[in-house]
Amino acid sequence: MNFNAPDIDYAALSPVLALTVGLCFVLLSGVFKPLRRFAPDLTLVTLAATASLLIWQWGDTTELVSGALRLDDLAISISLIAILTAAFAVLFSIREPAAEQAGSGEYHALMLGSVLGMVLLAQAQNLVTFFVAIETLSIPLYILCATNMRREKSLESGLKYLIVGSLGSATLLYGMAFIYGGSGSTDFAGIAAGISQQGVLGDPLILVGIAMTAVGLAFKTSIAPFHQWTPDVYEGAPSPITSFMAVATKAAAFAVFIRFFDVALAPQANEWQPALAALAAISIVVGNVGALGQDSLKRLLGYSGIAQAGYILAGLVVASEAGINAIVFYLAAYAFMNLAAFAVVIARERETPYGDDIAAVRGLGAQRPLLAWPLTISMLGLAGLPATAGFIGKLYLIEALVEGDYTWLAVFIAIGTMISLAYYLRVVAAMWMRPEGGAVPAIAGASPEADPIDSEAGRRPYLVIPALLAAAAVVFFGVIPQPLVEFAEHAGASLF
Amino acid sequence: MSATSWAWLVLLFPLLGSIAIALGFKALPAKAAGAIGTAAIGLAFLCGVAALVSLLGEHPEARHHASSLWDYASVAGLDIKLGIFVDPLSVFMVLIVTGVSTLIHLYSFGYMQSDQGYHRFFSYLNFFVFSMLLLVLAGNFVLLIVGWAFVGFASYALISYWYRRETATKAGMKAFVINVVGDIGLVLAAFLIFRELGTFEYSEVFEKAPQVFSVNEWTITAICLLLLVGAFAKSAQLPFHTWLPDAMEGPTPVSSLIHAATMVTAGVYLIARTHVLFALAPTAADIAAFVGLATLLVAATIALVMTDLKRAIAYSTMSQIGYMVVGVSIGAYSAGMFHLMTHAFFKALLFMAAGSIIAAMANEQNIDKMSGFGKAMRFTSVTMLCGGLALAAFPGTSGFFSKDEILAYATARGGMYLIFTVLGYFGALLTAIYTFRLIFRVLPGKPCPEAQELIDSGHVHHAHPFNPATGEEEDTEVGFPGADHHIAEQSLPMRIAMGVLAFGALFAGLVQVPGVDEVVGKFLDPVFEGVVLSHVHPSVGAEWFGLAIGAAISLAGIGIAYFLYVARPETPAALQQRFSALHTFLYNKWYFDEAIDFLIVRPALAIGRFANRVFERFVVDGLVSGTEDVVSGGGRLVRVVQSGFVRSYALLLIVGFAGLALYFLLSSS
Amino acid sequence: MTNSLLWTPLVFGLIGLVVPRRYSGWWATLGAAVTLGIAIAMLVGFDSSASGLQDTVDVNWIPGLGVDYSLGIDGLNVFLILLTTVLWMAGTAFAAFREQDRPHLFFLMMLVGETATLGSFLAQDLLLFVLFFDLMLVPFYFLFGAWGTDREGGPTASAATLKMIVYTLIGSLLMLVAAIATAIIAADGGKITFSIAELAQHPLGEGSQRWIFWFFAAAFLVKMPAFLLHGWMPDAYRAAPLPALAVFSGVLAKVGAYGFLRVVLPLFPDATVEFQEVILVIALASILYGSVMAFTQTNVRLIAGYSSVAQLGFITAGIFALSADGSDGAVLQMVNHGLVVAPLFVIIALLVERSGTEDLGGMGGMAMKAPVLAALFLIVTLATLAMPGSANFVGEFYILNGLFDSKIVFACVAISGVAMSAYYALRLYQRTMHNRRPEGLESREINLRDGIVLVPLVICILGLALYPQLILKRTDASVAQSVAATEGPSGGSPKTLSRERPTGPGEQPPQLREAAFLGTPQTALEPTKASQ
Amino acid sequence: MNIEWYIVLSSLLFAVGAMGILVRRSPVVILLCLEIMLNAGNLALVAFSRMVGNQQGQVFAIVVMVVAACEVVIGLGLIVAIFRRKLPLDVDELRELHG
Repeated sequence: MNFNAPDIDYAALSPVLALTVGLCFVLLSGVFKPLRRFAPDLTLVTLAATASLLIWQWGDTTELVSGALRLDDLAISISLIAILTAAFAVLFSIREPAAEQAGSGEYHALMLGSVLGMVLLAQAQNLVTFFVAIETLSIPLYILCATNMRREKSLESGLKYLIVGSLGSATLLYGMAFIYGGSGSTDFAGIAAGISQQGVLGDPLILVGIAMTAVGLAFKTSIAPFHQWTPDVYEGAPSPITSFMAVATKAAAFAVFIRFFDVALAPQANEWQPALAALAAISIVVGNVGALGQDSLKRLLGYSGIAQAGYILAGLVVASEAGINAIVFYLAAYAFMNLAAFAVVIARERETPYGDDIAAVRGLGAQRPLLAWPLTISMLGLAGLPATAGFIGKLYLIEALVEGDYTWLAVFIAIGTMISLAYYLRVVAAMWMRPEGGAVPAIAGASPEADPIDSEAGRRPYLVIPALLAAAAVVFFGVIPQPLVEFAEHAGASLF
Repeated sequence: MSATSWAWLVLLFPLLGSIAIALGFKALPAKAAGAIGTAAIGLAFLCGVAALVSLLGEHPEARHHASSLWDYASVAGLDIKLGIFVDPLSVFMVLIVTGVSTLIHLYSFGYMQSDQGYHRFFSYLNFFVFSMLLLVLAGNFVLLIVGWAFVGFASYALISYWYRRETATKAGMKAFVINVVGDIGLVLAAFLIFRELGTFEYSEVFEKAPQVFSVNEWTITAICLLLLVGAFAKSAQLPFHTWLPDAMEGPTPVSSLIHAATMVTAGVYLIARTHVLFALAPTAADIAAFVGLATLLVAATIALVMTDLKRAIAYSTMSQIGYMVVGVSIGAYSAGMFHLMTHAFFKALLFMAAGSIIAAMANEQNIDKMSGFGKAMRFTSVTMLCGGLALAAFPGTSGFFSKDEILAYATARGGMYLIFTVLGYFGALLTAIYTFRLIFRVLPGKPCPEAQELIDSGHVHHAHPFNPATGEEEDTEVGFPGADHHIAEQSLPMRIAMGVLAFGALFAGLVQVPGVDEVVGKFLDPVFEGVVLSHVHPSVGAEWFGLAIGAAISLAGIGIAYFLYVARPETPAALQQRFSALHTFLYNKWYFDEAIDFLIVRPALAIGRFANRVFERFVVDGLVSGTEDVVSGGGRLVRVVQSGFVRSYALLLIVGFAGLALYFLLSSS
Repeated sequence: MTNSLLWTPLVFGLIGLVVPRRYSGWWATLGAAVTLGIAIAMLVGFDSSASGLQDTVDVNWIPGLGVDYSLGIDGLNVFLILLTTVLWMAGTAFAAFREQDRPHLFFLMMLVGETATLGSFLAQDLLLFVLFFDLMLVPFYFLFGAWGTDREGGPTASAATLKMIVYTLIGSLLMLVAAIATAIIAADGGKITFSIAELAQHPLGEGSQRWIFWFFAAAFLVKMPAFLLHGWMPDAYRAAPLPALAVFSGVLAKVGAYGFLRVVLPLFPDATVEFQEVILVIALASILYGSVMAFTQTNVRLIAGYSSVAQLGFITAGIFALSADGSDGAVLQMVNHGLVVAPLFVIIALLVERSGTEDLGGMGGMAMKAPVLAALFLIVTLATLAMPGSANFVGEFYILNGLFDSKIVFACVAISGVAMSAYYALRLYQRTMHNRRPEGLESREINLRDGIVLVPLVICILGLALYPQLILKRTDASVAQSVAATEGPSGGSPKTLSRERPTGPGEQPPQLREAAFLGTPQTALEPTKASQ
Repeated sequence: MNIEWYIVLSSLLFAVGAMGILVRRSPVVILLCLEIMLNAGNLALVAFSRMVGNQQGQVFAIVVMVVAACEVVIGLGLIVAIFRRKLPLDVDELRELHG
């Protein structure tokens, strides 16, 4: 008998491997005291390595692990976004009390673990990998949310996230089971094949399955009405983690969302489109109106994240290549805009007694222009004003929508944007049109358990420079979007 | 040089004068400003004469020229050039305007001496003359409108010249707005003309109109009526006349120039200028005539009871313009223009005299307080008498010939038009009465304190400056006539001006003696050739008959006035008692102001208030705040649902899933 | 050339950030001056006979989305561009003469605003137009919000400004959707382009034109603002800092009207004709309502504000007369109104400085010590009320004449606005300059610096008054072209058509046109004959 | 005996788990309920894998068990942390984050 081992494409696996190895090193660095302070650096190195490996793989499409994973430009682009975010988050975590309590090694190791989940999820082609990846992504986050154990909110957010999250994954799993039952296969191609015989509507099993899968994904991407964990967790979690979650999780989840619906279920598009369109519309409305009265910036960003997710989902609804491009573009833009915002929020959180309350940015324009500008730009960008990547992103989405005969959804986006101005510009106004300070609010995490104030945080390069970089990127891609457009087009093209 | 180039110069000088004075208001000494102003107009007059000469040099038929400087605004088919039109009619007007203006500038030179706004005054005055000439010389309707509006503005500026007086500014505003209404009439007329004829140029319009329109067809009638709106607003004919009496707030020279001699006659000129159109719309012409007649009578009746010297004269102006309007509307074009000329002389003169007296009264204008100026101010009273005689159409004076010629023409047309003759003569009677009412009240009798002071010390009375309309104290900054006053007796320029006009008032009539010379008629008639009515001519005999009646009536009127105000001074009071209702009615000027206030002003303001207080607040803002409330309400709802109970989150998640699943299952079956 | 015109202000603004704050104002003024110079140079080089675009720039900007960076100048925008540069020059100088807090930011925003505005005038790519149209708001959000004045008993500056932004963006975001829809439907499956010229080649179907028309109309009408959509105006105007407000109401309002001529008429002719009367009604409402409000207001800013509502009503009416002369008048009137309203706000600033209040009640008798100021103000006032002899009159005359031909009733109603304008404009002048001086108001003569700002503007007004043909001649060809699109469907009576010259007359020599309309009287005969 | 019964059973389990999460307030019990739900999924997977006749389902089930284990561990860890901070072990008391 001759045994022929499966030939493994190490090149294509290399990013995942790199991440795993790096993860182990970081974890170990936590064990040996002298190495501990190098954990962040190690993490960054790992991320850099992974990123470069991914970029090395840019352009060619490979099926891995007998079709369980698929490394293509979509996966790569999404993974890059996730890694970028993670890198920023690492910088934000410097001097982060949460990181110090959790023990620097574990903290960063967990973050890398989550990144690993994302990278896998972006490549998932099979229900099993899909599920495993999504859990690998979530479980570290559950912990990370709770790492700032001195703050009650942190723990609460962790537990909430865990409970609701697990409920979500349970639903997801159950849905997967049904789909498997209905189609007789766990990998997307097989599912597509299985379904295409009787069509989605034919088999109630598959219907329920799809519904449940949609719920699970909608939950991860915080689409209303599965969004409720978002504001609470965003507010409770340590800010660097929030910034990481806000962008990376969405990106990864949308990747598999795309693979599952826009590729596997594309033939049945017009059967699930209306449902997702409705979800998109709902979360656009809920997110935008929810953010209106918020005083906590992180909460505000949380709700705005819900709305943004709605926009992105709209791009997914049309199930066209243009739509996918738009999504990737928008995710990238969204990453930059959010990171810029969070950098500033974190800086102010550490240097003022107001925590993440909007009062923390009052009079920022006069006092700390280097922080005020990034936040301003990111707000304008999120609001979709011209000369920012946000505008181009919306433009891209709307174009895709109109092409896909979902003009009404485009109008929804327009209206949503209008509402959103009310709260984005409120932040801008606070920075430029208000005197500094104000009474220290009770809610703004300024309870005795509050973290020590670092009055220099507003000048720390590891916060200011990322903020400036991200803001610069927002403007740059708003004025010269072509590179990012091509980046997105690659991602879309790699699927068909 | 051709007539047109002279005409351009006529326009140029006043404009330059105005600009020069305005820019040099700091540099120039007061006297210089006055001198420049007067000189500019004088030059304009000379150029006018030159134009006349060069025009007379041509064959009567060829005496009309158009000339244009540049395209003002001509695209998309509209052809608006900066062009003028010179023919006997316009030159005739030019001469009157510039001639009278020169004299009035001269008068103001003395009269306004102690006013601090001297430069402003002369700059405005020159600008007015420029605008008036522009109006007269305009070669197309658009430019006419421009001139029309400019004179309106100049009149506004000069009425509210003493702008610290609320009364003055109000009066100015009133005059301006009513004039704008007139402008709108003209503009609409222009649109209609353009719509039908595709041009604004006089020459083309008058040439095409007869081919395009048939007599009395609605469009041409509409055009003429719209033109009339403009004409009436400017010439203070019913019901647009209310601004004229208030315009007396302006300095007296202004009243005499703008609101007697020139601007207010623009309406007459307009009708004469567009006689071609009116000939095509007899109905409109008749309407015009009747309005003129009505104004004539109404104004005369009011003038009978006015106690304010200037206002009384103002009403007489209205009524005289009534005559002119009647004239040009029924076809007595040259007669109407002739009356325009003579009226310019004697009415300007009357105002000057009145001004001189008012000055002596230290701005008091109430005739009840005046008397005995005959002794105090010889020159003034003599000239005033000349003016009065002319106005009352005393045989041989200018007014005598001009007025009666109009009426004679009416008689000649006969039929319905006899009404004009009859009522016209009745008006003449009233005219004579009120004219001499003024004269007898002011000149003879025991001198009033002011007059006495003048006689004794030869020194003009100085009251503490106050506003004659309201009696409130002037704040003694600029914007009131100045601390000391100037009367003709003490100022040569004023005497010259008044003297010349007095001569004109008495003897200007002699150029148009029926059957003898008829200079004006001969000069103007070619313009009006070609329209039907210009061929109606009263026989010389008829004219003399008319003159005879006129003479009788005017003498009768003067007699009555003498009887009432000199022989039996108490009778007027008795009459007042008798017909107190009638008196109050007349004294309140037939309640025109009140009516307009009630019909237009109040409603407009009410609407404004409604818009402000109700509509803006509730509808417009409501629109905004309403949406705001909906949105923020949604926000509150979302935050309520975001209760913080993890189990409710779970519930919502499951509900959401149920909904989704339900959708799929339902859409499947 | 076009590029430098567009970007000069921005560049100056950015460099200005490093200029010492004492000089930042002057630096900004210099920038505005340079821009003005370029604009004048372009006008000189402008070929008035051509109806097509000149000095065009066309670069693929986002090929992925079919968006081009294409600019160009034609009769429609050349004078609006000049107006923009002139007013910005004045506004910046006026601000530079005064102490501003955070001057760097202030002038940066001013200049960014200029670039954005110029962009929206220059853009020949539908999407680029929308982009600049929205971008305009950002700098003014900062200017109004951060340098505005909070009103006790009223909203704060930032609140008022927020209202304005949200309000105006409602329109422009819908417009974004509409623009994209236009391109995609026009392309149907083919290569997507947003080039206005190309889109005009294949107009959309009736159905899609309808809703797209309204999305665009919404944007433009709010911007103007038109009646019922002006809710944002009062608060914003009361909050805004006057130099910024001068340019804002002088120029930005015109972008809306310009949009109709540039985009709506050529691209959606059928819908335009279909909804002509609806828009006309709105325009009339704006005229009447604006005037009525203007003569009952006592806040000087709002008098000016509502008067511009009325003025833009006229402009809209002129455009939607859908006749060449109407639109010619509209373009002329846009420039005129810009030229009067900006100095008006400058003067208001001066009045407020002198009287310390914005309420007419607290003003009066200022002419006394300030004859020069009074004279300038008087000229501006007369221009505002469209005194015959002013270019404004010519503008309104053309507008109303065009309207009179197509929709006589509307014209007659609209013209009543003229009378009202006379009243409110003169009222403003009298109540501030004339009558007695209230206690505590000390009247000063205008000083040299303000004179430097004000006098040139007044000279522009006078110059145009003498020779409006300057503008009309250059705009006519292009205007006619964009109106031409609607003439087909509108099918006006043979009379009006025979007078307005045949469509696409760019290449037609004037005498031909003359010939075209000299035939009018004959054609004019039939209907009139019929009428009796 | 055919597949329906398995599906019914598993869905019953799922429902029970869900209900448990909704009605119980102790975090520990809620974790248990989550386990039940996951196992409902497992049951379904195994059943289906038998139905469709390939092993993928069973592999999946095994993986899920691992994942489930992780989740419980985390959960318990968190509960301990909360307990250490003397916070009430009642999910309804944990609502500082809301609105």
